[in-house]
Amino acid sequence: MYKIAKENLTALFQKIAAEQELYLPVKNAGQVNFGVWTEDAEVDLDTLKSVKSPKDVFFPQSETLYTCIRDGKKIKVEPEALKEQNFVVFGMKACDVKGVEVLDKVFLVDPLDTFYAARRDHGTIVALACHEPEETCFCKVFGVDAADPSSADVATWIIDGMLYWKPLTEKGEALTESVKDLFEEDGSAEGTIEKEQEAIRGIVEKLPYMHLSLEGWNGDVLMEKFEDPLWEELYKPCLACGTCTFVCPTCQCYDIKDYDTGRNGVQRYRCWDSCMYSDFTMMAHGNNRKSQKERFRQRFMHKLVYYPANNEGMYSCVGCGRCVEKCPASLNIVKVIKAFQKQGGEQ
Amino acid sequence: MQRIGVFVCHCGTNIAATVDVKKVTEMALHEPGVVHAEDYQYMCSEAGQELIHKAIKEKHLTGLVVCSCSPRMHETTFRNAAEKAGLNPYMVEIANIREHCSWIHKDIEEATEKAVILMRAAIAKVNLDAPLKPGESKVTKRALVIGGGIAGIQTALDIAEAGYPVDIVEKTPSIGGRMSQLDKTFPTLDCSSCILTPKMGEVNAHPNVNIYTYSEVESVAGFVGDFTVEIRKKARSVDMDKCTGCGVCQEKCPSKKTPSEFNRGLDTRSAIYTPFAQAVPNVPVIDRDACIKFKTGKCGVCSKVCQAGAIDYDQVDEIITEKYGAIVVATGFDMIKLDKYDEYAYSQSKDVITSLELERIMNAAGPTGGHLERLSDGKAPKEMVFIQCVGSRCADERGKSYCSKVCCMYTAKHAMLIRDKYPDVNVTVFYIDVRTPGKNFDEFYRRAVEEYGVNYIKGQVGKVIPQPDGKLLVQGADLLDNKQILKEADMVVLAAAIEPNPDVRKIATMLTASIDTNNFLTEAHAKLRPVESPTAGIFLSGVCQGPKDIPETVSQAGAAAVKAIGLLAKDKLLTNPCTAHSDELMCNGCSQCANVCPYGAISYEDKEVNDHGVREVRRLAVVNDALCQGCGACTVTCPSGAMDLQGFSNRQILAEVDAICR
Amino acid sequence: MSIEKNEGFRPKIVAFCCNWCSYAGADLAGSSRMTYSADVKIIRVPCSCRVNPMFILRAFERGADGVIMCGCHPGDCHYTSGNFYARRRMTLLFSMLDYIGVENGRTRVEWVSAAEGAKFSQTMHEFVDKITSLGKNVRLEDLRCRN
Amino acid sequence: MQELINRAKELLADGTVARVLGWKAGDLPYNPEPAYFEKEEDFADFVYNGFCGANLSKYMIEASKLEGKTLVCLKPCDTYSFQELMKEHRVDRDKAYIIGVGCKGKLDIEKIKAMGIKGIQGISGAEIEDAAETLTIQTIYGEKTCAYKDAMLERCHVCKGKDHMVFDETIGESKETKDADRFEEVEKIEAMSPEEKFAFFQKELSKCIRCNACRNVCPACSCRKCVFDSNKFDSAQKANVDSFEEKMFHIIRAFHVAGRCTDCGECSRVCPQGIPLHLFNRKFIKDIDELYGEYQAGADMEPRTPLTDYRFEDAEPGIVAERG
Repeated sequence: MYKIAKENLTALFQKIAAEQELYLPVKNAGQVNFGVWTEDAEVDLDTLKSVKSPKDVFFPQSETLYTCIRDGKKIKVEPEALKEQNFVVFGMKACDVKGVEVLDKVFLVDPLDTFYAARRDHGTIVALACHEPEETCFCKVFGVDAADPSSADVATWIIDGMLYWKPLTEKGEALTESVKDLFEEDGSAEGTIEKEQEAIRGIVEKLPYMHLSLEGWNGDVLMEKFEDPLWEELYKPCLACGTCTFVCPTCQCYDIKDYDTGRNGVQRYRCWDSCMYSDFTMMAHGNNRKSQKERFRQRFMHKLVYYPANNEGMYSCVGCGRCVEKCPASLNIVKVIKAFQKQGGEQ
Repeated sequence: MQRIGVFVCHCGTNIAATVDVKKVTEMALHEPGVVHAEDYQYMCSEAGQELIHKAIKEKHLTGLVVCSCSPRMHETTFRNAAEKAGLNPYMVEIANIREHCSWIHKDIEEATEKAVILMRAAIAKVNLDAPLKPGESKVTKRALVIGGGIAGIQTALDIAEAGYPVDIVEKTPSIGGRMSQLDKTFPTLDCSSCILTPKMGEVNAHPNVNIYTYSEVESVAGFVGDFTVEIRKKARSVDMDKCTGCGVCQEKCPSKKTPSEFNRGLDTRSAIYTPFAQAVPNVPVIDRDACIKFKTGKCGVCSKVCQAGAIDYDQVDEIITEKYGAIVVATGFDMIKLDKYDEYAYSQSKDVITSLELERIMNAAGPTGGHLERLSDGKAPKEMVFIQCVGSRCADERGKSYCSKVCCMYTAKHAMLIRDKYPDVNVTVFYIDVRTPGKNFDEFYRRAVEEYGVNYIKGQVGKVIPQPDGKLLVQGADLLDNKQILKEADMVVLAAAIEPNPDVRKIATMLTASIDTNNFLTEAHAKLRPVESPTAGIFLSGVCQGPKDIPETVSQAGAAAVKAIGLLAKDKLLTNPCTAHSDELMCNGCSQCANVCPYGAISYEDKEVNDHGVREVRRLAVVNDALCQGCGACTVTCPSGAMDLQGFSNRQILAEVDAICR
Repeated sequence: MSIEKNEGFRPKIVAFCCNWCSYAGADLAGSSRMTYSADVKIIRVPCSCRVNPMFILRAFERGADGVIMCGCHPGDCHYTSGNFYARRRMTLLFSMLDYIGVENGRTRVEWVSAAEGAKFSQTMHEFVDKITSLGKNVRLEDLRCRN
Repeated sequence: MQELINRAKELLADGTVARVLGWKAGDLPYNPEPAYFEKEEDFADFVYNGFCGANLSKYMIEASKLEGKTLVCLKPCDTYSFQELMKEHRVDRDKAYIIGVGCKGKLDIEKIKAMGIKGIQGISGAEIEDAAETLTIQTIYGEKTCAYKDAMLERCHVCKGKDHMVFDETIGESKETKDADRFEEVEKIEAMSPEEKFAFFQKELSKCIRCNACRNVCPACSCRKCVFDSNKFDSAQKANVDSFEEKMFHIIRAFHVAGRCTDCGECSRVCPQGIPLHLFNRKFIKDIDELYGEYQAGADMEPRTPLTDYRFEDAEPGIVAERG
């Protein structure tokens, strides 16, 4: 176990960034999002949640797939190069790391998404435990331990002005090796961390959403949930914006579009899509989800029913609570789960 | 994907001398959709059009780009050529590589590069062109002539003679216009009213002509073939049907202090008046601003003396609504105001007059009974000075930049008439140039100089100074002798510039006819369509289009009539298919487009739509194709982009932008 | 504002001209052989009120360095009122562009009648000079369109 | 609030209205959601407090299509939006029973959180009845307080006034909250150099994730199909690929609502990235006021808005360069 004083983190970032790209929470115009580290970036490790999840480090909001260049009657197709350089994401929370696992099950199965796979291969995740979880968090419901981001490459904790650093994988070890001379070893660190973890878990117990029950969502409930009249009520305040999907660490839908550059020809790119949008899955004949109710239902059915049905019961929600914070109409997955629960209770 | 043919015109050397037409043709083949490209000497020629025909047939073209002169010149030519070969005429776009390229650039490489870009933009546009079909609209077989001067009278008579009903709207109480104020006419010196009065009688009596005097156009709606016009018949206070025109009322009217408009304010008239003896209709009007009855409620003399009982103090303005197929503007002119020309002492001395005032003085029915005399003291003048170009050909903003065209000739006329009638009067004319282009015009002028001894001095007058003894000191320059001239005169006559009545601006706005900075109505083409306004169905007659003398006015009046007759003779008109249309699925029914439509072409209806499977009744904008003129104001107001303009669609203009910025 | 510093820079300029006045004014400039820079490319629109702010932004997106719109003089619109609407729209759009930090010389509106060939040519001269002095438009360009 | 509930129940019971559009308490102290109430028992969850910032007027577009009248609770500023929507025929006045509800300024949870207050369990002082000056916030990390004023939405500091523009009846008192100049921020930007302006907006707009929350919440953006969702202009959507696109989107969006935007401030309230979007709209409002005369969208039913109107003597576009 290693540790480094918080005030020396800049040196650590410098050292990492000297070798590879470093993404971490950066405050820009008042908001914290993951961004590339630069000397003048305002790193913010105190804000619990970045506005957007860090999923775009692996699955960018938009990326070019290939470019078609026209020359007279000939058309040349130039595929976009895959990510070849290593990079580090620092400061991901346990829920966000779990979010990447959710994405993996979509993009790393056959057919393999080569763009995503290349980024995953080259990225090292350094996760940071949540010092002060908040009322919008419900990660525990989905089996995430805010105190122990154990599925990252490196797990870290900030305790009393010290960052504790624990490599967990080969990638993590390699990264540690390259910056080791900035660290001090701490034999008693395990104890310190355990105490911190206990404190975090204590807070988690007190949070209002952490005891949300998922009962009734597992098993063969597809048709029952799909046809439930409750959706008719739930969707009504929904404005059909894409905020929930765009801040979500697990939403993985994308659209593929063409951009006519006028000179080069056409760039084909993909960008995040949102099931809340009226033209989501729009086809030539029209749309099979005609109303906002159907689109709204799609999002939650996907997260709580379809995805788990295809992935050994793993939900496509990690309880980060971003949708809870950001929905303009104060709708969110918690309200949906609770509404069904309440209804179940009454029946 | 279209199959586009590109044709590059050399226009002799007009284009080919600065644009490498071969290169442009070759570059065309690199563009998407282009399957054929060729260049030719004169695309607009019979042979050029034959090339288009052949290519359309052989290459099965679906669109054409002609790189040539301005579309304002030959777009119609090429559209017609395309149509003859079976292609929709709206699948043709013009790249203007002459006016916008070869004529303004000197460097061949630069001009060629630009021509290629302009061609690309046109190709991009054709790629998104859709075949358009003009709609049809009806023609109301009735014409309106605005203005009852000689231009309006002639136009009305010609249209009426062709068998179509015509209405004349005249602002003043009588038709006749400026010509009725003239004494003699050049170059024949026949009496103006002798030739005008019969015309006035003729038009008044014509069964197809209906005259609204003392009336103004209130509003104009509609479009070519189907105008709806509101005419305000101002309250005349005299019943037109009852009045016998005996004139007793005018004699007895106690209010006689109003300056006479007809005599240019040189004398006065009564409150109830006909402007002049030969007025048509010979029915007086009561000038309510001058009438004692209207001002104080007491009087009523005219009513008492009228045997016919025609006086009606309670008459009110009447609005008549009438439909017309064609409108002819014949609003004429007036002299400019001379308040900015203090140096000529016009406002200081009664003996400095304008030429139109001189016309009235020379006229037997004028304020002096036709005697040439000084208005200040009634003495006969011995020395007369005429100053030309007062406010015409003027470099500063006090006057007009243009030549008023009639002044040189009428001054020669005045000089000649004076010398003829009063041989003891010396006449001096200060001029910049003497302009006499016209049949027998120069001969006329030379007679003034050679036979009548009129003293012409090339030079301008700097100042006219009234002297204590009542004479006028004229300071001028003789440019030929290069000397200053000081001349004492008894009368000075100013050839003031003529200008369209400023009110014509209001009429032009109602008609949506364009107007230039001098308030002359713009013709559709300066050379080829001089009597038509760019606004369809509006024709121009007389000085409202530009300065003219009487024969020119009459011939233009006839030409305008012929154009109007040509329109009225049609049973149906094809409407411009480049109109706005609204995409039902995107329309919000918010009414913003209707707010900006100048033609009231947009209305709303509740309609059931099927929006990708969602069926609902929605409030939707509907464009009336016959009313829409295709300006596009609605398209930009529409936030959703539901409203688009055919022939100039959003995507087409964007494609042009893209092609240019490529 | 020296023009020398941008020597060799050839700006891309899009001119939207109304069919009735300015396009005809440009034709007159042409038939009167009044030269102006070949950097100006004209797009014909039926009326200045047809010009959507999106067109102007699109031109900048595609790398135009200046956009000028010409229409009939106020009061002379072929369609009576089109240029009045255009005037308000463009005033607000230009003000917004200025507000977000786009140099305000990059956009211009000029009223040019069919009779003002000389004014058209003069206006284009001035505008090209202005844009040349401002140099390349980098603030509104979509980088994907660059190469 | 009780008066409001009682009246709503009454109108529902006597059949005047078929449903009530108001706010339902959330599961956190600060997240009430817009909701319909159709039955007496639904009102257990009805709430109207300082966190009911959402402008319900836009929901009336859909509600106008429903059978019967909808009772809608509108704050003073919301009524401007409603009237503007009426003007544009997007809502049906006859389908609405408007209760103008009082307003003492609405709260912005983001502002409270920005003070470092987290783990919120309860908030007192936000109820509409007590005119509390201070909010008391219970958190798992202890009790915190903050001034009500400091937690207010930006828009409430520049409030247009507490008069309802359109209503059937009003319930509840209001309290004046205006304590700042509406155009102060705009003026500050106007005074910047072009470089500073560009940097400012570049920084703010670079956060935009094109979630369309600003657009979809906006009562003026009521298009059935947004131009950015259609292929009419080939305008890309869904994601900002290049920094140009976010500028294009926000400029055009502001332009489309210019002269129609009532400055309700919903765009800034809902932006997940805290972009001060009202600065775009307010710039247009300021320009319109200065150039074409003071104008408040939604204050009347005059069909012509500043951009669908003109005067002969309007300023020329060159004025932008002249005033520097």
